Amino acid sequence: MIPALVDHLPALQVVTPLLCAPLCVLVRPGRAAHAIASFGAIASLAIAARLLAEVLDHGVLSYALGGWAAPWGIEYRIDGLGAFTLVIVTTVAAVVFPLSRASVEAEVEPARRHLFYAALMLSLAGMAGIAVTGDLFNLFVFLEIASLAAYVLVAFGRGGPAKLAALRYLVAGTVGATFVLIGIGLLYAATGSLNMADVSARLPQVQQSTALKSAFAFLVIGIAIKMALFPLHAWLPNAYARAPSVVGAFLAGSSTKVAVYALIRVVFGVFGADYAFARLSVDWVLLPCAAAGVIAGGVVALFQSDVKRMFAWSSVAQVAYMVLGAALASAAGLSAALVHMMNHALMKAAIFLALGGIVYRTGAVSIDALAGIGRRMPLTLAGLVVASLGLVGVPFTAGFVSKWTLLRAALQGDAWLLATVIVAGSLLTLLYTGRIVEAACLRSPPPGSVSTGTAEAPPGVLAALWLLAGASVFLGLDTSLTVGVAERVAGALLESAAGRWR
Amino acid sequence: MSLSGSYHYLAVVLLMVTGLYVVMVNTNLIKKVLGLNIFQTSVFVFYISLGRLEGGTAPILADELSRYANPLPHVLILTAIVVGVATTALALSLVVQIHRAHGTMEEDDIDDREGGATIS
Amino acid sequence: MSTWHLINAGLLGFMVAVAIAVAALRNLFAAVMLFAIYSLSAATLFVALDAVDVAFTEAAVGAGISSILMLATLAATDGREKQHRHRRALPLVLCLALAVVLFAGLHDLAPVGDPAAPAHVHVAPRYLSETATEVGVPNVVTAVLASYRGYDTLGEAVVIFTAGLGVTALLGGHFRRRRSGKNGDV
Amino acid sequence: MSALPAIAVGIPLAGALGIALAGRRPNLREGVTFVTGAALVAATAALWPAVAAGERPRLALLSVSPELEIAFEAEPLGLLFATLASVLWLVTSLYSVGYMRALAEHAQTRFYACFAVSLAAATGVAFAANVFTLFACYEILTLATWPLVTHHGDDEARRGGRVYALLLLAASIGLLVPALVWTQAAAGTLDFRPGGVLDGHVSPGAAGLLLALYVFGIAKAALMPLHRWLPAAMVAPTPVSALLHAVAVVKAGVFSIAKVSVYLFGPGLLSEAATGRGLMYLAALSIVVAALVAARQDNLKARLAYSTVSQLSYVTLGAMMANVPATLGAGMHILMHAVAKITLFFCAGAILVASGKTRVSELDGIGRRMPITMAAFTVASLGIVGLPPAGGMWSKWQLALGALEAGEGLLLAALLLGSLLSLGYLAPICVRAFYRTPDPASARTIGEAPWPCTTAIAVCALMVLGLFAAPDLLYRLLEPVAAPAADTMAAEAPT
Repeated sequence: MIPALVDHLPALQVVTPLLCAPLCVLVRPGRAAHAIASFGAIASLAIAARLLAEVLDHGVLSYALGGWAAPWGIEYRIDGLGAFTLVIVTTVAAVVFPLSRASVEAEVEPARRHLFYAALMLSLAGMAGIAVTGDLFNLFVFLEIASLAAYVLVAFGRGGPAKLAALRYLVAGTVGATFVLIGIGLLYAATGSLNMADVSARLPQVQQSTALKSAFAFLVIGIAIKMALFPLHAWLPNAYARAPSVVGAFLAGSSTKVAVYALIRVVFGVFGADYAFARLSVDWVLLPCAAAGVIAGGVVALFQSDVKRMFAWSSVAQVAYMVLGAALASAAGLSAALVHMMNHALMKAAIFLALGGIVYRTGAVSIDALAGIGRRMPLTLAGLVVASLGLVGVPFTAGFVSKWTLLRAALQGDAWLLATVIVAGSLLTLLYTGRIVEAACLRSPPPGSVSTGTAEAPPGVLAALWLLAGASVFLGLDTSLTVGVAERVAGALLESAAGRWR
Repeated sequence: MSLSGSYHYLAVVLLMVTGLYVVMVNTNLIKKVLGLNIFQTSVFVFYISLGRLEGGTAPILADELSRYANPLPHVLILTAIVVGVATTALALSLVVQIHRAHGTMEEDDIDDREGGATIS
Repeated sequence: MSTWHLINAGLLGFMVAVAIAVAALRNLFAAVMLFAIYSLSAATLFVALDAVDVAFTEAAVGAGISSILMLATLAATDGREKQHRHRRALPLVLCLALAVVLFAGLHDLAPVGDPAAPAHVHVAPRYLSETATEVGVPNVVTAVLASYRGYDTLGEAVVIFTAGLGVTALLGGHFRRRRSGKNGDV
Repeated sequence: MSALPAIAVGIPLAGALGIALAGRRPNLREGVTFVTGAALVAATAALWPAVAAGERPRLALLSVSPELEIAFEAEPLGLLFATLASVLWLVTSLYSVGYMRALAEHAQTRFYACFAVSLAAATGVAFAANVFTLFACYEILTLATWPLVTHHGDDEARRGGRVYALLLLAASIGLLVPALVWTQAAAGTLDFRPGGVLDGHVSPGAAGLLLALYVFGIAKAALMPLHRWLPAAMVAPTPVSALLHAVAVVKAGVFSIAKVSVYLFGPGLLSEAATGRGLMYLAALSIVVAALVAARQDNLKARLAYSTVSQLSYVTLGAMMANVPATLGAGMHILMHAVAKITLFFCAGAILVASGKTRVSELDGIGRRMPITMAAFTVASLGIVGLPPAGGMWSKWQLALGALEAGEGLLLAALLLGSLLSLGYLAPICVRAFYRTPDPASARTIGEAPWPCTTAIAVCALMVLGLFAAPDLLYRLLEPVAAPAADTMAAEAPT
């Protein structure tokens, strides 16, 4: 890369997808827009990977936008946590966008495909913005860009139900964003600054303030809505289930992860673990919510007959796992949460892609429609099974590493009950995954369907599916990229926050 | 704090709660969007209150003045207003499409029909 | 209580009354009109709080564009809200809890207008003192908007673009009767 | 040499690939199976001299994270299990060819490929150098055998497969994973080491809980009440029942328990563990109850399945008792029971192939039509009961000695009662086959099963007899495994 460009990587991370969006709209035909979106996603991944390497080598990167220094201008500030999140989001995008054209063409009408790709790019830009910014209000703005784009993407789903799901998502999301805005306002009122590092440095002077507690509550609740933390999850299942499959794959893989990032950033980065946990005992709220979410998400998923909804509910449970890890407030717990962010992103994106492939062939994803699919789409199903086994936590998949690190963290904190919950959640996952595998492999296809010969998912979708499933297996065998990085990131995050309040 | 200061914040709280209550309770989709707007506007009032400076004037520099209101909240809220209207526009187009598909804007009715559809 | 306080309290009280009326009214058309009045009072309040730019925008965008959009939507759909079987208890409890948390936080802040408030002493003074030399625009709001925090404004533009894209995707081609009005607005 | 255990695991994997590639040509495909089987036997045989000489060839393949390592190591207990599995696989392959072709089964390529993968997993369990590797291979074994259990693809197979997979996976995820995490947290390592790694790191109460997690988490050992999967798995084709549910899968279970007891807990901690006694009595109960249930089964395969549940608990019981003779007996019984039980299953399958009969009550006089098969059945029954001249006698002898040494009269009684009951449910079959008059209508058409089946049966029956002559070899091999138990006892003796 050209040296001059390297300095501007933080800005390019956001600007690249941002510029691709209007290009997608301008070029119009779906294929050209697809090419641009693919380029945007892959370029974003390259930038994110480079940023992660830079951050791990040289520490935090700061970039002053417009040349105005930190508390006065907007600062982009990338640490390990941000770069790690960026890599997660852009990886999902870079695999899903280029390879899933056939699925988009099956589910989005021709006249709107360029708009669809533009919305994907805007969503990616929004998420990238959230992960790189070091300014609270700027965080809100990018949260809204990502969210608006997500509402639009969900609305691309077929018919009235998708629109209703999008509107409910919009209402919940806007309430969440407004809560965040209130929280930011209170923080600003208490400290006079919007820059995260500056706010964080000034907080000890006002630590007794009730306004600070109130700000914390609003920020956490607002972000919890955005990440669909139980019991604020009601918008998620329908939104993911009724959106086009590609949107499900992308959002399930990225958007909740970015919200988890925001939670960790605010709780650990801005307020600091001491304030949040020792003083406010936020774990007494987060841990029960997360535990309930793990169980409730799993139980409800078990009774779904629409497989997309089943995995959307599973997302509710999996997000709860991440929060559970983070709320343990230890280095082990935090790194478990980060590891699971990465692993779940890959697995869930793979699952939704597989479902997209099945929709492409059968037009439906109810359990009944899956009957006998194992014989007709063996490779697609195998990919789905590999990813689902990861979700269960079978060894040699990334999911096992997630569960292992989470259980480790829970046991280290002597949280026996939580360890039980983690295990129970895995068992629930086993049950609903088992339903799918059994239907697909052992039940005969419904009488009316075309049952002769094999008809796999489109090659691109299949490739993307296997790329992600393969990555999840790889991350189950070599964890230096996940556990290794996550432990460093978590350590740095706790260290920087430690002692500030004394 | 004196009453003269706190009535301002009390009003903000009342507006916010009213808006949120409408969002949570009403099942008419347009009403929900209205509630969302009331809710957001209350936050705008809160921010702008932060910018107020006793004895200050609007932050437009002039030689004879020296005390100005804090311009930063104004800037933020300008952005927030635009974000709000963008959200409203999107929400309303969704409402139009929902009405087109289901023939109603009442969430209850749609849920009833959908429930019926899944059973049959 | 000075005149300023009287005007303020009056406007705020009026806004609360209007908001409750919007919540209670079942005629959606009337509710939308009242909402326009609510926005206009907010704009007036912003003038009283020395935020003229915001007031202008709120009047144009909040009271103007939003109301027009809602009226247009009403014209394309139904005008009345139906009677419902609501569950009111839980939302009420949640709202009250929220009110307590928020008021506790707000109550703890410096009074409105207090020059010693952190917001007036930390970042903002630099904008006021340096804008003239660094940016050279008399309106500090414009200077911050366009220069110090210009990046937020870019984000704002992206938000509009996103919403416009969404509206086009949803209504474009399907909504010929109203097309010009809609797309022009956003 | 140090890579040999890992290579042994890789051989059947490569074989599975070859089988999949050769799928369209049955003779080539079965040829690949035999070559792979022979190679695996050769690999395990090559390890014997070194292991007997006290070497422990070990290779760390990759490390998933600093605490999770995939490594393979050959030690006596594992070598015994690996040898057993590989030799019997070779025999089973011969049998399968006869069986599958005679019944014209569908999807034979998938069948042979999954079989090879299962063997790789079983070998992996045998050679695992730490409990994480063991667990990973154990899970793969479950997953790879699921297509075999549900091979027929009908409603019954679906139900059986559901119980099979859910029970095994749920137990391992729900109990075994927490046990592993706990072990890692307490001991700081997951490695198998002589004398155990947990001693001194956990209190007796915690050790008791942890032991219970392991014993129930390893549901493949079919300790009651987690035995339900084993009868359910009988919907599988007979070669699967024979090799997997008499050898590879269930033996992987009891072997894992033995390995965990010996190399993670160690005899010292095991005798202190709070639940140790309770688990022993549960195993004893399991021996008796399963034997009683077996006696009531008319379906031959179901009777054999419950017999397996009963016999597996002998091994669990031996491992829990943790003194020298009991440990030796547990190790030997893995081998003795496997050879005898696979013979019995082969016979059941041969009867099915030759006559279509599956019920004990239909077997009147069948011994006259299928003399080789039923003679082998009788020999193997002796092996199960533990009577000379079958090898089963030695393992039961050692287990009984172990119970005596532990001073547990009740357990000794259970061991003897279990044997008596097994005589009760196996002898009538032999009597019926040889002394009752056959149903004249069907009898004429029945002859011996195809020659590959009969040959396999004969080979196995001879092995049952041969083992009677070879206890010394096993004693010498397993002595180092039991050595820490001897040390513990020596240390306790003066006090």
